[in-house]
Amino acid sequence: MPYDVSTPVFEGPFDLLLHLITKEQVDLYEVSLSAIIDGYIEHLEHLEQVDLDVATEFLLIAATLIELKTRRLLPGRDGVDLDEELGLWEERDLLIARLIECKTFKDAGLALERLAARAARSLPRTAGMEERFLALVPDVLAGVTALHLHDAYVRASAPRQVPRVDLDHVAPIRLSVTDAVEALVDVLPRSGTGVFRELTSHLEQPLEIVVWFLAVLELYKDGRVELDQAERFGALHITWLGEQHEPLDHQVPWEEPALEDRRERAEPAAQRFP
Amino acid sequence: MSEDARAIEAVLMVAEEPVPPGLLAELLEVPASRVEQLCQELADEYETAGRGFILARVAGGYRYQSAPDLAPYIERFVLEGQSARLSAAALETLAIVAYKQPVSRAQVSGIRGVNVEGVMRTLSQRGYIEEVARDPGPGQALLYGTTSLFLEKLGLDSLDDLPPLAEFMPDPAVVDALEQGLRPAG
Amino acid sequence: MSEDARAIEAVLMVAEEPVPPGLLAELLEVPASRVEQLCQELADEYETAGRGFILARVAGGYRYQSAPDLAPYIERFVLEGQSARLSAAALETLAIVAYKQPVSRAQVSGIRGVNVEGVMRTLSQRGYIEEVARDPGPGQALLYGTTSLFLEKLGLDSLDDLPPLAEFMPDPAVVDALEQGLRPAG
Repeated sequence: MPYDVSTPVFEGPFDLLLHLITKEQVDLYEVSLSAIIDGYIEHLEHLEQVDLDVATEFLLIAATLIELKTRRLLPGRDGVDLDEELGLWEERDLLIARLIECKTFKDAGLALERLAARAARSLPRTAGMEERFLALVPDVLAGVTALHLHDAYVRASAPRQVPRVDLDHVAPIRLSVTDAVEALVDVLPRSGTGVFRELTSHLEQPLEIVVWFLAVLELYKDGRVELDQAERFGALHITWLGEQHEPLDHQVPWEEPALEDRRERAEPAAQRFP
Repeated sequence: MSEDARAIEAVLMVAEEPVPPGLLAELLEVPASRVEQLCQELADEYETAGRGFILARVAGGYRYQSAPDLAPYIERFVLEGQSARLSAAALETLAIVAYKQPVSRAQVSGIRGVNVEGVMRTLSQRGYIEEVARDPGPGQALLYGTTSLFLEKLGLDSLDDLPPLAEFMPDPAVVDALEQGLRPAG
Repeated sequence: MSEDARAIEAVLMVAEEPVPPGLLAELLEVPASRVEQLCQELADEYETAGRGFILARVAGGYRYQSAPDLAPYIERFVLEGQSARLSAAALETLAIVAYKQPVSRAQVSGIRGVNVEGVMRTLSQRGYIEEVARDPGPGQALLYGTTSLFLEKLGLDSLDDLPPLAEFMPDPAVVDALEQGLRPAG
């Protein structure tokens, strides 16, 4: 029987087993173990990264299940000695205990989420004191040394674990306003005029389009383009007011140096920060 | 209003964190029990009058909060919105730390059946859990517990206010299903 | 109490800055004149009841403040209070400004991974950081640096005396692998 992995992501083997046993309400002895494993492997193939711990744990559980099942299917049960039989039950009990524990904390986690959601409906006051009391605050830097500061910087700038689940839908900003200004300054002098929607038709993320829009405003502010929009939500026409350039030899005399360069220059001790 | 009650209102208004009743008692030079009583009276008064704010007891102290039913206005005002939601994996891990603390990473990992290093680091960076001790046994593993920010985020006064873990034990039908599913020979 | 008055109380309670009546009017979808009237009524109500807080009109907006006559309690709270040390968040922010100056708030925020507006304001109010320039690029963001008070407090002669940052920082994955490898079995 084909096993359909329809649930989004099984984070751990216990999750998977729990799901199989409780949600599907199946007797594992009625199910083809190979189908389960095929399903799991198929699921693994869809993952970008395989967590070896998860995979090996699944292997362990699958092996335990296979052993349990083969013992039941094989004839000659009379020969099984009592110790072995007891050991088997022990294994099973351990597995069940772990599954119960896993299920318990899964539900407890959901309860915490509900508590947090309820608490979030009521925000605390954090405004702090009025300015006139600030002078009274004891010296909060007392005891703080330059070394503390150094450690704090290292802590703060350490690369962070990228949250895997909750931020997936947030697109990273790949484009800066400076980049977009450059791109526009490259295109507009050649065409002389353009329509915003067409200029941004290659962009997919709304955020990128916003960045391009900011770039257009930036050019408008500098008097390099004229903007014209006949009606609300209508086409936004951009007219280049500067010189018309040939495609290949364009030069942007007013172009700002990249942020990095500027910072280097403004910073007398830049060599400290390789 | 009594001077004591007024002073409590004033201090809580400028505080940035929940103020423990003990500290209020010190400032006012009255017994802590008197502070508790006054705070209770103030909280009742605000509630009876239907004020837009409440006096809440959170993480071992008192603080002003907006009334929960006015959340829609607050959401419109606070554009940045709430902090990113925790993933199911993070919630489960947080629950284990909350109920089992102090607990080592290996123990949490054992319960969840997966490596929890990344999730634990995320929870720690967000200030929900922290290292609280070192296992005195061999290996001296770091032990983790929840922070007062955790209590604040959950609106709890203390860990005793967590719902009892027994509430989440799977019901007998689920346990039966597990046992049935894993029945060995025969 | 009217829903509008309650909403004003709630928003002002969570606001970090004085809230302009225009903004309140937008949130409540009522005319600004109505907001002014409600705020005046609330302020009068608090005063008549002799509350420990007042609703003040400051810097073009409304905000809650402690009642002026209770200042002695606030002073004691400030002196004996919990805010005697810089929070970890504030220290990290200060460190970033110190090492990366001149740096914009957005850049600091990017490094810390959280909104740093409140922390930067506190640091600035305490005189440890200040605006030193404006980013010449698009957006013209304000750039921050540390003050001479900062140097004084840390007992430094100049910024060159800050401990240099390590030239090579091992990749966290490498550190993790080392930790894993050295962790005692079991």
